[in-house]
Amino acid sequence: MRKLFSAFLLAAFAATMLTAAAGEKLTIAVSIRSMSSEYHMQYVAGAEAFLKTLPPGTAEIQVLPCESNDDKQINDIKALLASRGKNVILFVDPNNAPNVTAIAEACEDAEVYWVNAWNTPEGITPFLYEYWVHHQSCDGVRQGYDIAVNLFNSFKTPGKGKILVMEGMLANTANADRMKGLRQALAEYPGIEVLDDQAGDWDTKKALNITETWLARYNDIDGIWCASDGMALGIIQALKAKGLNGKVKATGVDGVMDAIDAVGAGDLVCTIANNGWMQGGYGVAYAYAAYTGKISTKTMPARERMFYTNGFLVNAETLPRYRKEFIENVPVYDYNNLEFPIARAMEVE
Amino acid sequence: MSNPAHPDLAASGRVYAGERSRLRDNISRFVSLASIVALLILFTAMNPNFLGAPNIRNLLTDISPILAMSCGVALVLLLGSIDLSMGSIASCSAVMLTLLFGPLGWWAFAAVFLFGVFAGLLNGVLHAKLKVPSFIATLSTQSIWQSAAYIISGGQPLTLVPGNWGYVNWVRAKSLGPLPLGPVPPLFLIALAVMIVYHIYQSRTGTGKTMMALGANERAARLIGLGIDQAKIVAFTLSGIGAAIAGVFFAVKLKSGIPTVGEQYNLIAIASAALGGVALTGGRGHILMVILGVGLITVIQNGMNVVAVDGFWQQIVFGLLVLAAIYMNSDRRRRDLVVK
Amino acid sequence: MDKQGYSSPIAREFAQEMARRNRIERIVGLAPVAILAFLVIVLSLVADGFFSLYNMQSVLSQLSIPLVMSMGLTFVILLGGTDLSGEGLGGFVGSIVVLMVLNTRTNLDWGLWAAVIGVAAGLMVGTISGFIHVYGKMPSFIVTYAMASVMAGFAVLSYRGQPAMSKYEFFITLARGRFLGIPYLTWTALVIFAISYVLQEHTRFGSYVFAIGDNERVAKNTGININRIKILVFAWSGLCIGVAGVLGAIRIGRGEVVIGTGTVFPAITAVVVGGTPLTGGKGGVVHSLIGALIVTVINNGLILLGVNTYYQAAIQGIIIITAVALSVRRGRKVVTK
Amino acid sequence: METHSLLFSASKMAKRYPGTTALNAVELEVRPGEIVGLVGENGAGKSTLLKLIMGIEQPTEGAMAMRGEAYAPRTPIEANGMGVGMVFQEQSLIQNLTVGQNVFFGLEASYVRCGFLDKRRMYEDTRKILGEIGIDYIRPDKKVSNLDFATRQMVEIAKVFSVVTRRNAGGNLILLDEPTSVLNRSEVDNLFDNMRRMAAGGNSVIFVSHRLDEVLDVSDRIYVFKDGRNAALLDRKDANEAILYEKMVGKTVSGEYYKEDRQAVPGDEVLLEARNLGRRGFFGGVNLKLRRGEVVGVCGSIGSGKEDLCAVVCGDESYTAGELVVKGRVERFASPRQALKAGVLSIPKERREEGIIAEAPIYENIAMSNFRAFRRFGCVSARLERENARRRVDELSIRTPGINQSVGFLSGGNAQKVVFARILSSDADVLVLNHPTRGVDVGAKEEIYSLIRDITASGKGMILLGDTLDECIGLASRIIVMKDGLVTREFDAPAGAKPEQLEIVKYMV
Repeated sequence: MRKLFSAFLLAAFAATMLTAAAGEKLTIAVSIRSMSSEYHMQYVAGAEAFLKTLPPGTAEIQVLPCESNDDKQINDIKALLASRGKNVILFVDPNNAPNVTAIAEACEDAEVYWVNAWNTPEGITPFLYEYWVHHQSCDGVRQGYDIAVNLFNSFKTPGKGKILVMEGMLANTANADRMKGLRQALAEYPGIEVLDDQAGDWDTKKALNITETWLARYNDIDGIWCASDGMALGIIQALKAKGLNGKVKATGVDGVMDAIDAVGAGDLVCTIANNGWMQGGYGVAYAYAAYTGKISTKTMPARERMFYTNGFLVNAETLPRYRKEFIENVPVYDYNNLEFPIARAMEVE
Repeated sequence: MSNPAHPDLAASGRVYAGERSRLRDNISRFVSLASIVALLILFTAMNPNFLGAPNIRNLLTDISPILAMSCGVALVLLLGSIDLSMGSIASCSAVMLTLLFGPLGWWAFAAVFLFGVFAGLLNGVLHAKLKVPSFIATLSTQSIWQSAAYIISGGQPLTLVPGNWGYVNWVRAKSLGPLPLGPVPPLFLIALAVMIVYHIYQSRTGTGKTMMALGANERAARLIGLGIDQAKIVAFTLSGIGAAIAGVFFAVKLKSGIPTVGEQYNLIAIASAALGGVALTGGRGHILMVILGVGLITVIQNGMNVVAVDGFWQQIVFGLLVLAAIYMNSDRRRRDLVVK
Repeated sequence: MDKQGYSSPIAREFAQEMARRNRIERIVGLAPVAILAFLVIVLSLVADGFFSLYNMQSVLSQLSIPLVMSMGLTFVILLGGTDLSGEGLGGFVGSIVVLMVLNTRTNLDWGLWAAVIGVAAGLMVGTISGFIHVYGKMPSFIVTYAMASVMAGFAVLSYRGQPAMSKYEFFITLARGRFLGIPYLTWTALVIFAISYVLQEHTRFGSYVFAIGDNERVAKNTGININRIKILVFAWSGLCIGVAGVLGAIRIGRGEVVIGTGTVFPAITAVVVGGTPLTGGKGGVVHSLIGALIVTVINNGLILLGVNTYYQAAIQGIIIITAVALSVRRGRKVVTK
Repeated sequence: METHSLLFSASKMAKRYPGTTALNAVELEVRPGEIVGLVGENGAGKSTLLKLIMGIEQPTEGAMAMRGEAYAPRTPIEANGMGVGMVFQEQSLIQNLTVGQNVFFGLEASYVRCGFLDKRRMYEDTRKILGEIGIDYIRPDKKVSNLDFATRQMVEIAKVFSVVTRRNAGGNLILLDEPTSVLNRSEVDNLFDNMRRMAAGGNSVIFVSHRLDEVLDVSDRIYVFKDGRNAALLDRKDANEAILYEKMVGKTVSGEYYKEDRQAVPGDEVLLEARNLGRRGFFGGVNLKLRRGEVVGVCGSIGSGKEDLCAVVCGDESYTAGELVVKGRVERFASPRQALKAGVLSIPKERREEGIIAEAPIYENIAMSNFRAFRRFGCVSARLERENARRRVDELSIRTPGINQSVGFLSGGNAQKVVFARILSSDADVLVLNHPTRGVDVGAKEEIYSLIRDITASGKGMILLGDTLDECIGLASRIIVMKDGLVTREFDAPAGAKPEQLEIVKYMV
């Protein structure tokens, strides 16, 4: 009996860790890769900003970190849907594009409104599903292209030079899109020669190790194309160790605070602030609007169901404007104006 | 041990103190059952939907891939060895399945099964014949199959094109022909079948019994005339098959072939088998009990979402619950038991 | 009685047989050093820039974290156990250290005290793991696996999703500075190696660890307090993980949980490839130094050769399995688990 | 050297294990500065007595005294504290530590300054200790794993000597259990000089060896043990090998005990033949023929190679010379499994470590050597296993609460019967019995002997390593005597015309 008692005791201990108890209150769920990803936590901050605009007590936020485990993401979402009945809305940044189908089917069965950010496989669109409110994304391919072009033009002789390529996690959708953009840029700039291509797995210390080894092998590098801010910060550490920061140009994506400072310091040519706050805030706003019936997926215009949002390319020139608009005075979004985040419609090929 | 050092001392240490009937063995099994029941009661108290039909279906679906892997690794743990390559074998299988539906149709499942056999066989031969410690052998084959997954998929996460959905829609079937399944998903039935087949193989065939025997006392098993190398190779092969089946489950469930989908499941599968009463030092354990360990871990993971454990606290609560469950499961009665 | 005083030709053959087996044992013991030499020679011929001063220095600084982790792990593996807690504990220590020095998020500035507190935290968690493993009679594999998850959670909780950037001057110089051509980080790692060597060779603790690993019952019968030694071993492993976490934070200048991820299995591989078998009782910290060098050189070499990223993992796996297969005793009766 | 007070005395010492009596009312006295020899056949209780003196095991009855005070050690450390040290047959040195670390293992306190071990001073003291027994040519910083067997033995002796003389140089007791089995002549002489020097220093030595010539060479008085009892106490001057043999062997037990009348006449079909069989370093030049229904006894002392011969025949070891022919085919077994396929199966000596799977239930253990026989539709059917187990348990009268019981819980005798049941359930017809009645109670021994008769009657052949010489003679129809790896003599032992133990012992020792 002693064992059974201690089992129950232990379970009660687990209960103390819990916060919200279930109830009719609306749950705003945000399914992301991990709590330690600064960019993904911007979604959560955006959702909280939206929550403030609602009368207090109508909803609470629940974050579902999947620790880059695709199967866990779908399991967490299904567990949430099964336990909240109808009063839940969902913002998802899928760990990998192909999982969107399973998420869509789960939400369809549970009749729960949800929005998707960043990745979706070809042919899988909100138009196929009634409860999939919208798919928003920055244009990963164009971002890969933009940072590449920015990098090439920052060289002593713009458009000519030797670069190294630091990929993210192999076989990961975000990485695949940005690499596609880079390849487009390379096609347009024949003068650029790629010395080597390695994968840093979005991990700062791996990027640092790789860069250190690169610097031992190549000494006439003009720039390093890097697929994320996290890895870029590792690259900068390696460059600083050899006093090459600023001389060897580097790029990043995500607009993480430290990366913005690095652009200011001249160590980073450019990064793209994807403005997770706006993506998270408006994503949840759309889902909430559908949930309250303000909008209906049947009558929404196509451009509101699949659209690109603008990333803010932060480089030396645009930095002051970015600081003014986003850092000095944090933007206050009017979540009723659902048109605001739409940069341009996503053409469905 | 490397040196026998005066067996009299060693022998006196190994005297089995007092009467240890097999019932006492079973008590530890019921403990993991008790901890599951305790958690079920608690989570349902906090959110009644936890035991609702949809969430039962979720629980059973989530259990399936881990169960297939855990039954496989349980056989390897019975040997006293370990298998760290299951994650990559599963990822590789998921990628292969997604690609092979086009050319092979329903035969894609068979092809992936054969891949599982080959991958497991490779581990078994490396360990049994080359005498490489299983930790290193399977850690190395893990990176080999991880590379294979990248190469086959061309570095892209593969989507199961809608054209091939026909092969996977059975996953969402609510009934098996005339028989209504209710909350039991088809995946779970397959996983149960795998568990039962592995249990029967382990407990009722010569090679299976040899696995348990050599895990308890390899020297004696050898002298009794049991096929040591054969049992090891078969154990690793079955573990490879379990991993491949888990890979198929991932691909079919997520409708995708992601080359890193199985990465995190190595340690979860081993922890589940250990929670199911399988000793990591070999020779003790029961395949049918592995489902208790898997069930416990799945209930914890699923429950934390149902009762809305704060995102920051999920990993902490998971670790503490695993520690508590293992504590209740550990065999503290036998003073002479050396726990590494 | 023949000339050497053996009672029969058989006895003389037996002595020769034993001498032969000893020779083989010693040669097999040297396999890791040979493998390291082979790798260095091949790479210096094939990969240009391998032997350059800068690359040697970067190899040395990349060596620091796996070497420190493998020091703690060597003693754990000598006991026949495992310690996976580094995956979470390393990140935890790294995160809290950056939050305590001059950084972008908090207004604390405790300077070097932060590193001391971090390492002390590692030591404490290691002791707790040891305590649970010994008195809970629970396999060290599972205890440290669960502890890794708990500490990873606390790491992320410490900076609540906003990793801090360290602006502490001393850490920056530590990350880049060199003394006699060797990076400061590597000096720290070598200090930990030296301490471990002294612990292993020049203290009672060291010989007791070998004894317990070799045959736990013999050790128990000679009256040494086995539980205390085991807890000390896990405490030392926790301390080493703490130091690795601090070094990780210094190197990337940020405090986040990723400092610890993916550090444990390469460290275990280094220990085993170095020549300390997982069943314990043999090997030591010097072997692990060689093992850590092998693992670091392989990674460094693969990047220098510009090997396609998809193939790197496979090549690494094949090299490691060959290295271990070469240095394994085959014998009919040898039981390898 | 006659001094009235005794250094060590043990009276009415008894040690009973469940079912067997290893020692019964044993008396032993050792005067200071004396070397006492202890001889007796295998299983006569010599090692058990040493274990009681060393505190490894506690006596069932009896009392011991050391320097006049009561002495009842519970652990070897306590015994060391009281000045009693023992050199074990199997070495207890830690392979990976250096000689110095081993000699001072557990006793490093005096060399530790603020946590650090002063290795230099420790190694100097080690060199002195090694010097005391004349082996200071061994470097204290050398790893034990790099030393050869003989050197390790000498280091072990040096260690015990240093531990024992730690408190006071004289008045200690050192137990040596078969120390000379791996030493060559010069090393043995060196050992004897050290023993004499120890004795001269007021210490006493109990020297156990199966080599009677050595015991006679070094001992002042010699105790002879037989079946766990004092058989004789002889002064050195009135003892010689012949008397010792006679005392050791005592009256030959009546043939009826070994069921001699049921000794089968061997058939003419040769089941197994060894032609000049040998294994480098262990044994050589063995020729033997085993016919159906015949028991071939192999006698010899420890280290005579008889155990390695068994290991080769049953496939546990490979052979490097000669041929092993089983049922007419030359075989080279890679594993005991292949040997079993050819019909050869062994009963190992270490029952608990090598003969049974302790955690598995009885019915599984019995069926383990022949799963195929219990197969129904491809699976091993538990019902058939249990049926067979029930039959065997009754047949061999195994005392057990039930057939589901883990074998680990049975007494020595019953566990051995389970092993026999396993052998019978397999269809092997050449059985290699390695000390089948070792550590088994007298009642069970008799049952095993009649069991052996039944087995040979059913046409199976057996190679037997008798637990005692007497057993070998009683059961076997042919006897081969081995010494130091070579066959020294062969005897025919038909029922009724058994050779005398005396004749055989001459070739054994």
